[in-house]
Amino acid sequence: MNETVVSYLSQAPGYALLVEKLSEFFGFDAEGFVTFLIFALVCFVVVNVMSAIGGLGTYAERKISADLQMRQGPNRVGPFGILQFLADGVKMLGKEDILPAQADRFLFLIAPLMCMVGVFASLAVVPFSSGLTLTNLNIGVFYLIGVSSLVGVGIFLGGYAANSKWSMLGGMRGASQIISYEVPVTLSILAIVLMTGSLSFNVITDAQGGLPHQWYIFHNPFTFIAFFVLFIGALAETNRAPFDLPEAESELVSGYHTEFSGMRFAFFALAEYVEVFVVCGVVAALFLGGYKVPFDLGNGELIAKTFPAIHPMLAKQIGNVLQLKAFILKTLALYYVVIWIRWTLPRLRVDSLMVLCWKYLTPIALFNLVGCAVWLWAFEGKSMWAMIFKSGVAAAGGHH
Amino acid sequence: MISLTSYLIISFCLFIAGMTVMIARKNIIAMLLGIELILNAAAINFVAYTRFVNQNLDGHVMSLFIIVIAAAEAAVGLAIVIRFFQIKETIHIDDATELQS
Amino acid sequence: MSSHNLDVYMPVLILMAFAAIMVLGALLVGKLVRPQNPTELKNAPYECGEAPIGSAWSNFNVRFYVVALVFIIFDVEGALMFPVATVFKKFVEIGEGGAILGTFLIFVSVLVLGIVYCWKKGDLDWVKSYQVDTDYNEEKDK
Amino acid sequence: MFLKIMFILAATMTLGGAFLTAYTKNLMHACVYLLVSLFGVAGLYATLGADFLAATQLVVYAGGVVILMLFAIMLTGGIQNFVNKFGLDKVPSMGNGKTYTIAGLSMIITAFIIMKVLAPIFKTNVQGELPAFASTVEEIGVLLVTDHVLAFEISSILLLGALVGAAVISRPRRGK
Repeated sequence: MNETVVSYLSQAPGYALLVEKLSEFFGFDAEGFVTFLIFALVCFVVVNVMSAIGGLGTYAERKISADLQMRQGPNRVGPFGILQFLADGVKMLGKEDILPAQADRFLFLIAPLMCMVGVFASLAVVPFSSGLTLTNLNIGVFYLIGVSSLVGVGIFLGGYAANSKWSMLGGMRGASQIISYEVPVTLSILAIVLMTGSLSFNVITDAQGGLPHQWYIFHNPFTFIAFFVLFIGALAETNRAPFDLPEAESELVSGYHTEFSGMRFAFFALAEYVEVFVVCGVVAALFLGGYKVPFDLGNGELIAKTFPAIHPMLAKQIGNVLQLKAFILKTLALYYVVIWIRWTLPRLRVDSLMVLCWKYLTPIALFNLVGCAVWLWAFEGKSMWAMIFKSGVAAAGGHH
Repeated sequence: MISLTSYLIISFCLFIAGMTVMIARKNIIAMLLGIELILNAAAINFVAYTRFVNQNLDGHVMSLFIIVIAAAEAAVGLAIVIRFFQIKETIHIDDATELQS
Repeated sequence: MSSHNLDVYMPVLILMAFAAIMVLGALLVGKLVRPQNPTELKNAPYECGEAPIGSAWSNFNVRFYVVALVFIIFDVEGALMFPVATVFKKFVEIGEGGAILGTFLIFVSVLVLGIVYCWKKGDLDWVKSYQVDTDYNEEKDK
Repeated sequence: MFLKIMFILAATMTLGGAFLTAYTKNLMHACVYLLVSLFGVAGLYATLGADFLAATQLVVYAGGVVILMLFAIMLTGGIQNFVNKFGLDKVPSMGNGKTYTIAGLSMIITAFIIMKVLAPIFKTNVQGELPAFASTVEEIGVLLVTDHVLAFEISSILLLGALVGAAVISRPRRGK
């Protein structure tokens, strides 16, 4: 059911001690306050790590694109140019914040705020590992779709507020692209929810095994296609790669954030890079077995059995760290593919972009959905590998 | 203490705000905003009664259908407004006088 | 009233508060650090260097609206299908899957009708193909 | 404890957004305040234990209806005031003093009537022990498929009708 980071960390011995001390200190029961404290701390860590990852995303993008084009990426600031994004941040902070004439001052502030709120709120459900998921909402997936649609509104308002034809057009196209690609994304996520029977990320990830043949991507041919539909839709939803027309430098002069300068522009860019990480995390969690570690090292039993000296609590921690490593590994692999696609594929025209969504991805996603339902009904949810092997539970730990 | 009355008061205030928008505005799209507020006010009551009176979830299903119908209504309403603008170059409510005798 | 299991939403609020603090904080810090001399020229919206003409708020082609329309219908369909999808597996396990599959397929096929209609009437293609020829014909007839 | 904080936050967001929608002069701001108000209503659903409805509210309203409204505002001449054929300024499209007084009076009357109706309910609601919050998605799914399966199918036909109708109306016709 709903466990959160706090319920995971509260198993630690120190937690009960802390609650008693604080209770005497404040007089009333400090249980709620301690939960709030731990949540605030973990959220602070996650927000900073995500902003660093967003910053490093820009650095990785420039380094990888340089690597693809046989040239040197940024290597001046810090060792190998790692601190480049900090330099960019400080520069952004120092830039003058220009408000165009007759622009809408109120919406000028609301647009980047809405993008940031939309992206950071979706961090709450990303399944980093079985214990460290900030909150394992049992409507996790649907909440994520809802919150990430706020970014589309933020982009439209950004385009509208700046009162310039370019950003207006960019805002309209950006918003219509994001909302039209949300349809194939919703339908392919629906196929996975159909297979699992639950909306919470942790349950979906636990339903997949550690080894590739137990992941949902290879579960049956329909989920295999649904993976690619979701990945393409996710690319388009974060205005990345071949779908970055709304901020296309050549035609729309960087589209909806033409008039945003300084820190406001930095927030749009940061929101975009963090959203790419979140979306890659979601795709990894839904299709590539998220934080599942092969041979069930993740839940610490194997470790506790092989090294009896370790305290079982510690074995669970090691398991969790392994799970976190597996999740980060899979997400960064997808992140690399996203950046790699950006520097290889040309940009799509608006009408081919819309035709791809409505005439190809949506019918395929609908077909996948029906296919998954029929497959689930016909084979009672067994994956094709299980049927091929017919040897019952595979050696690598239970699945299904 | 948070009880049924507090939720009823909130949906009452939402309903009053929606009605004020409907009456005070002359722009058709602004009136559609009012309709959305009123529909939400009704949906809150269903969920509040499910929570405080009897626990069967028909209230949730009902407000789910209210959300579905509100979305469909907004889609068709705005299509009519756009067609009205294309014909009459204005969406001021006082110009919608075709049906008058 | 055990408020305990409402704590699941606490991180959502805290993260939103962090996002707001970051945006407002950076803008406030920036206000101290940044140069601030708005000149008339600098404030003009970007128009590739020329003086901007006309307001940006002229209305646009209606195809943006048709896309949003088809999106919201499918969005609502998704919202209705999520609960049925979560329950489908349980019904299959107790052997009742066939009836639910039937309901599901009827629901999806009715909506596929919608998108097929929009497809055939040319609402989905971005550039209105038939409109171009008719304007040309009208010019010719005049 | 946190339930109270979340309830107060959601209630202020809802009512603040609603009243600002009623009293702002700029149509775009009215749309943004409506979004804030619907966000608050999603928070209210969360405090009432309706987690699936809170997510549906976010997806359908915050993602769909508000963007539809914004597009419609763009397609119907933005937020300038309309003048009639003779150039005289009509009643400003966002309402002026007169319209708001009329709205105020009618609101007082409706408030009086509704209060009469709600009075007995306010007096008699006794507060039993409330159940803990539980996951509602599976429960709604079962209800949708067993008790309300007819409504479920008819709503797909309703959506089809809405889609076809709105597409026909908003399709740019050649004839005037």
